[in-house]
Amino acid sequence: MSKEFTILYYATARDATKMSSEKIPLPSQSPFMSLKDLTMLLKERHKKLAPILEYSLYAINMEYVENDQAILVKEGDEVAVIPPVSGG
Amino acid sequence: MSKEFTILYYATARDATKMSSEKIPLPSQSPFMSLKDLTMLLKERHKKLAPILEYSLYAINMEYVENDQAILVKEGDEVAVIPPVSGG
Amino acid sequence: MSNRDFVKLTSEPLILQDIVDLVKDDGAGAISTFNGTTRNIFEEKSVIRLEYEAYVPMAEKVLLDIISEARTKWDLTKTAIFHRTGIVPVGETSVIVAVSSVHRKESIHAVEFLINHLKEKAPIWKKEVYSDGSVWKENAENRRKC
Amino acid sequence: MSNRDFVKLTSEPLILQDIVDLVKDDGAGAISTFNGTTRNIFEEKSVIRLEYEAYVPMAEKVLLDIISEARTKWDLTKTAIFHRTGIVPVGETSVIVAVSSVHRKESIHAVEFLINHLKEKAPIWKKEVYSDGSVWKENAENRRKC
Repeated sequence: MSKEFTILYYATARDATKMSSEKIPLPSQSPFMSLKDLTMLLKERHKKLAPILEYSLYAINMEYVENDQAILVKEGDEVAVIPPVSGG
Repeated sequence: MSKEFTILYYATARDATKMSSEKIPLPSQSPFMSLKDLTMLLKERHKKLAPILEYSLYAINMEYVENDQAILVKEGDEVAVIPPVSGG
Repeated sequence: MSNRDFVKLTSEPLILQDIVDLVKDDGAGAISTFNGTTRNIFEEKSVIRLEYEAYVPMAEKVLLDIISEARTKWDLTKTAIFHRTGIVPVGETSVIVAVSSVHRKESIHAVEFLINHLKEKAPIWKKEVYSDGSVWKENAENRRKC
Repeated sequence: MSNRDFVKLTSEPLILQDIVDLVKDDGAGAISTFNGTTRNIFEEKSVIRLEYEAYVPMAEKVLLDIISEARTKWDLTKTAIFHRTGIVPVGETSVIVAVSSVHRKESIHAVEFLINHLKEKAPIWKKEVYSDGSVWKENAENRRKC
């Protein structure tokens, strides 16, 4: 069985993907994925998500991560696409 | 009957005079009294009030007045001795 | 009193929700409040209760004047300032300020302005009653004699 | 959650007094609150209701982080942040922030800090439903993608 991580979609991202979460397998040759590769992969899977990702943030395991951080998605991670927030 | 004004005492001023208000006649020769003369008169009437007046304000008809204002107490006025306030 | 500014000195207990309901407005997204409560300890002395005395009509006038001044600074929908008089037991509320506005910044800043100016200017006096006596307090913000 | 900081995302109506009671403390003389309510008009369109969606566990974590940051700035007694999820009818409260402190300045400033940072950072989204459609909103304070 391949190694997976979970991705969560909220608000406009959920509307665009028509799902609130999915499990995505990591490439078999590497158990880690950069945020750049993640963005490419998500754009391929969900065409309508592409413009939303331009102005969204990622959170990994409930921590915001910056695109330029040398952080890698690994097996079991919970990754969330966080569109611009509007709480309050 | 002589012309009078009312004076109100609150907090420490009420404790010092042992009264919450009194009517004071204006001098028969003049229907107006300066704040300076008022202070002198009050100190004579109530010995314990003297130190309190040093750090109190006057209000005439519910408006704060400054000691250096050219304002005169006249018949029918409601004058209040306002010790340092402590609301809230 | 206008139907948008509510000011009252009262010997009745203050109920926060009642005062918030006064400033509630469908067009105002923000309501900010300040609630002042008797503390049980002051300078390591045990406070049994507070007693508030006020020059009631002047206090209400001063509070309305302060509200008018706040309205020159911020766009406020409705305001309310209620202050208790007489005996206030420990843990009960002595003052509530509530302000509604379209945006949050205005109501938050106006609440701070109103409680600061109340403490500086409103002719209201607090006597703290301890187990071993009582003393009239003086606010740090107090206006000095000129 | 500690017994001095209370954070909750909930689909239940928010009752101000209940949340104030959580932060009440005999040693704290000041309680400040902010109450956010659905407005009936937004940019001249009639809002029928709001719908809030949240990444609940992360939102609660972010709010506790914000409270920790506020506690490095001010001496606060107790804090509470409650935010509603799901459908919120016009005129009902979507968020309440309540803070108690010994002196008033701390609780007033902390309330402003907490609601500002909630709006900037908490993963919560608001959809405004109009008579002619709906739209996801975006806070002006929003963090930009880096």
